[in-house]
Amino acid sequence: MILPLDFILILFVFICAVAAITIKDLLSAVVILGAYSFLMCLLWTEMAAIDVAFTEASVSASIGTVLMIGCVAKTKRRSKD
Amino acid sequence: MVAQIPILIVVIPLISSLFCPLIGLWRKGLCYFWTVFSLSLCALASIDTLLTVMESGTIHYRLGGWTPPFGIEYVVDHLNAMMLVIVSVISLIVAIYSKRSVEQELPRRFVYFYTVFLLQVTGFLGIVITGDLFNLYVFLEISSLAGYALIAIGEDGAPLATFRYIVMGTIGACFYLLGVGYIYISTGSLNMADVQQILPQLYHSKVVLTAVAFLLAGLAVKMALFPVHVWLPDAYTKAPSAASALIAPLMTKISLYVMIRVLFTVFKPYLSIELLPITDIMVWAGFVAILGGGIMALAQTDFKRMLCYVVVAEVGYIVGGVGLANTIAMQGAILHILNDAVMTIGLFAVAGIIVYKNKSHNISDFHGLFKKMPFTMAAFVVGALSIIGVPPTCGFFSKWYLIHGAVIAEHWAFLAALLLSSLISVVLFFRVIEIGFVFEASHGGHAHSTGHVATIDEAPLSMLIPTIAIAIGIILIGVYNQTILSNIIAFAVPKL
Amino acid sequence: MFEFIVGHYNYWMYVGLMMIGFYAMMAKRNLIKKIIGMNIFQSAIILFYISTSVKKGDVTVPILEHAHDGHGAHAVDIMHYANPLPHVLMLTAIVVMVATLGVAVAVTIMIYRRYQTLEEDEIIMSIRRG
Amino acid sequence: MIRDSQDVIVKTLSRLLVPFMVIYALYVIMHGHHSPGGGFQGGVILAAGFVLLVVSHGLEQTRKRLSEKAAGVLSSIGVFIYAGIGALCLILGGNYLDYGKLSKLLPVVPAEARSLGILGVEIGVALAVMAVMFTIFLVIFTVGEFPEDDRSEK
Amino acid sequence: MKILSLMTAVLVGAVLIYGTLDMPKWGDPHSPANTHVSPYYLHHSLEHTATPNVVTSVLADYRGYDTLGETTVIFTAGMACILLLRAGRKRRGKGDV
Repeated sequence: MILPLDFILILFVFICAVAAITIKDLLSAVVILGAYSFLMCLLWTEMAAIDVAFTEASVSASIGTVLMIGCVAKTKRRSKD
Repeated sequence: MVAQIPILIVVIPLISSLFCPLIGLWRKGLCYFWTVFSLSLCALASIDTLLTVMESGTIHYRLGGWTPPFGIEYVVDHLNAMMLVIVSVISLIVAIYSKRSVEQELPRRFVYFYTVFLLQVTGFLGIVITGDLFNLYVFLEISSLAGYALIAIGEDGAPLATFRYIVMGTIGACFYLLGVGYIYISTGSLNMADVQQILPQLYHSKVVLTAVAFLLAGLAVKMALFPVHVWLPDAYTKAPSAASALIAPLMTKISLYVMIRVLFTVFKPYLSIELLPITDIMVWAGFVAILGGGIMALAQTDFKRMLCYVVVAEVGYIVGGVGLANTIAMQGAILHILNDAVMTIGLFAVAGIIVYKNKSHNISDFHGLFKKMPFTMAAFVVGALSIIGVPPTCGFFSKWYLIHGAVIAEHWAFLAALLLSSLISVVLFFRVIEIGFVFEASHGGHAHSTGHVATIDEAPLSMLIPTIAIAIGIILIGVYNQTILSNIIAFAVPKL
Repeated sequence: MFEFIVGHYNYWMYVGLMMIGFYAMMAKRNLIKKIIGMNIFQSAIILFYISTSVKKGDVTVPILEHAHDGHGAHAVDIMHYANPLPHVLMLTAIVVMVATLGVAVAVTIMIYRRYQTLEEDEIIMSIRRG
Repeated sequence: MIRDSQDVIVKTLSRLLVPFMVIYALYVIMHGHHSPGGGFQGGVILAAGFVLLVVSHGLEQTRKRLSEKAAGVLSSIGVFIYAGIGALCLILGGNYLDYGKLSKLLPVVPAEARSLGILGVEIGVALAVMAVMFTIFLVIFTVGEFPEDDRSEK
Repeated sequence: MKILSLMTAVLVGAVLIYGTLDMPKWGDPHSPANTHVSPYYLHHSLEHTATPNVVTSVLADYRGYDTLGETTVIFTAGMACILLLRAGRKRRGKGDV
């Protein structure tokens, strides 16, 4: 656990989280959510939770993003808020 | 092998739900019989467990053979065992009842409906039987996911109601998870009995305070306590009748059970009664819920929606009864969990029959139903009398104990709410009975001029028999309430 | 005081992250935005749990070394390994998260096919109109 | 919705990649005892392999390898392997999920039997997760390919 | 509506932060979470299950029932998706399932 790295990762996670809920283009929001999951996974690797990080990388960042992209593709890309 | 029966209660519906889609590939109709068969085995196992508990006290079952704080443990005491019997028997009755209704409402989804139905029951039983905080969360999620699916396939507008339910339900489950996390960080354990041993030194810590708040807030969302009940009426109204007959009586009752478990097993009773004003808040929350639910129910013109608000009011009874925190009120509250489950399923079963025959659950379409389906409406009257609290039915007795408890606790506002709620129920149900019965009598001539009226007649036997059985059960529980009280509930009440 | 802040600042970060998700779940009208908020909320809770398993110092992943020779004859120095229990719990929670996501996405698609929109207020308008 | 890609590069590359993904997934499942990984991760990577196949070679090609019906059966079988191993322990006289009792069947000491039990469970989990993830993916990506469902008929 | 949601979120966050004030410091190896139950797993995993990866042994053995529940959650999600989007659909030509 390295403190500066932890700080930087959390900063990025925050930026991704805020961006994901404010961007009006849903496809971008979903992809940013994928980036958020991946940063989360880095954060966990750094906290020695290697199994959780692996699961997050494979489950949430890949399949989860694919499902969300499917949802956006089957519905609408623009959102009002 | 006898010692292994508690695990069978959960594993039988789980394994049979796995086989259900495979059987569906071969014969669609067999799924129904498979569901009924496995649920009756499950009901037998749970009744056997109840008898064992009554004979020899609390059962501990170690999964995987690991000693409790390290492995997961089942703890079955009187309260658990009673809830297990309620859940398994009611789901068996709903399974028997559901066949015609599912065939009519969801013809192509027959197989998967029963698969998810069994998974739902698995989730309910798993929540009730477990003695581990995190395991409870896992099974809570199983039952929630299955519930979302069962509700979303209902009539027009069901998906939106389900989406709101998903959002609220996830908030509730996440709050519960946060509460468990706060407990874990301050104790390092997840086993309920172990946590109870460790926690008393920490009762003044802010972590535990927050943990209590979040556990109760999460459960309040799940049990639809009045201000956060908004997801319930829409979801249960729009659900298919078989699904609402399963979920409406059980989901709220199970959350209430978990609340009792958290308040009096995970924490020691004196935390919520003496150290923190939790029970006082609960009585007032119950007060608000009873009045709020009752008044909202008066405003409805839709039968199922009205029943949903009745459910909200009944949640208030139990929360308030637990909050009064004396033995009599607690007995009343636990007896009311049983009674309310039976009454609600009876009324929702009647609503399902009416939807099956009448294609509508609007009260104004109920004209002359008493003449057309006398047995169904007789069951309805029994259920309604029980909700109102008329003596031979079971609803009277639990309300009696609650009132007695309120008098002992000298909580007059709650007492007034209980009495007022009976009055509101009288108005509610007599309005329905009037439309169904009196209206027809005054226009007697219409009964002879058969036309479209003839298409509505008594329900098919597979729906009617379970409904009548529930109505008889309501009266039997009322007559034998003393036996139930002294043999089961007297031991189930937490030592205050 | 400084010691206290260094020891606790990260909990506050997670709470902030949770609240971003929570706000999105309640305030956003768009259904997919709500799902995104749900995802952020749940993963922030997971982050909170994982942070309880951290041990400062010379700590490595909970995979025991010297496992090849004999049957656990080595005394394991527990200060050397991270706490495995929260990891296990959170594996479960991640899977629950993705399962909820799947069901929520399916329901969203059902809603879109019925009303041709994803904005909650527009859906309510079209329900009112019948 | 999903058409197969006409791009030669995509097709060739994915044809090369998919076997490696499957091998890696099997490694993750089997080697979960000694390195990070296990049933969930491996199952999801397997599902990702099928997703790549769908994206590059189209739905029909993938259906020949794993149809929806087969995926449904596999998901049942996967969970059943898990619950069944538990029930087997029950039959052998232990508590539910007490893998140590498997040593009565297998010629090993109880600790090794537990290790093997974990392996069996992981395989079940991997099958279930793979099948279910693939099913959810297909269900979401093929909405609207068939005639309307019964909801919109009303 | 937005103001109300923001206020709720801030309130919930404030309660959560209030709870963290009494928590053990981040990364404290002597916190209850790190000393009560989990050392048992680290000490005995090899001896009981012959599995060096403690996470795997806890996941599939000590708390295996949780994992069974988790697999069931996944199965439920799959069946739910089929029930919602697939089962109600007419197949071309063939009979329905």
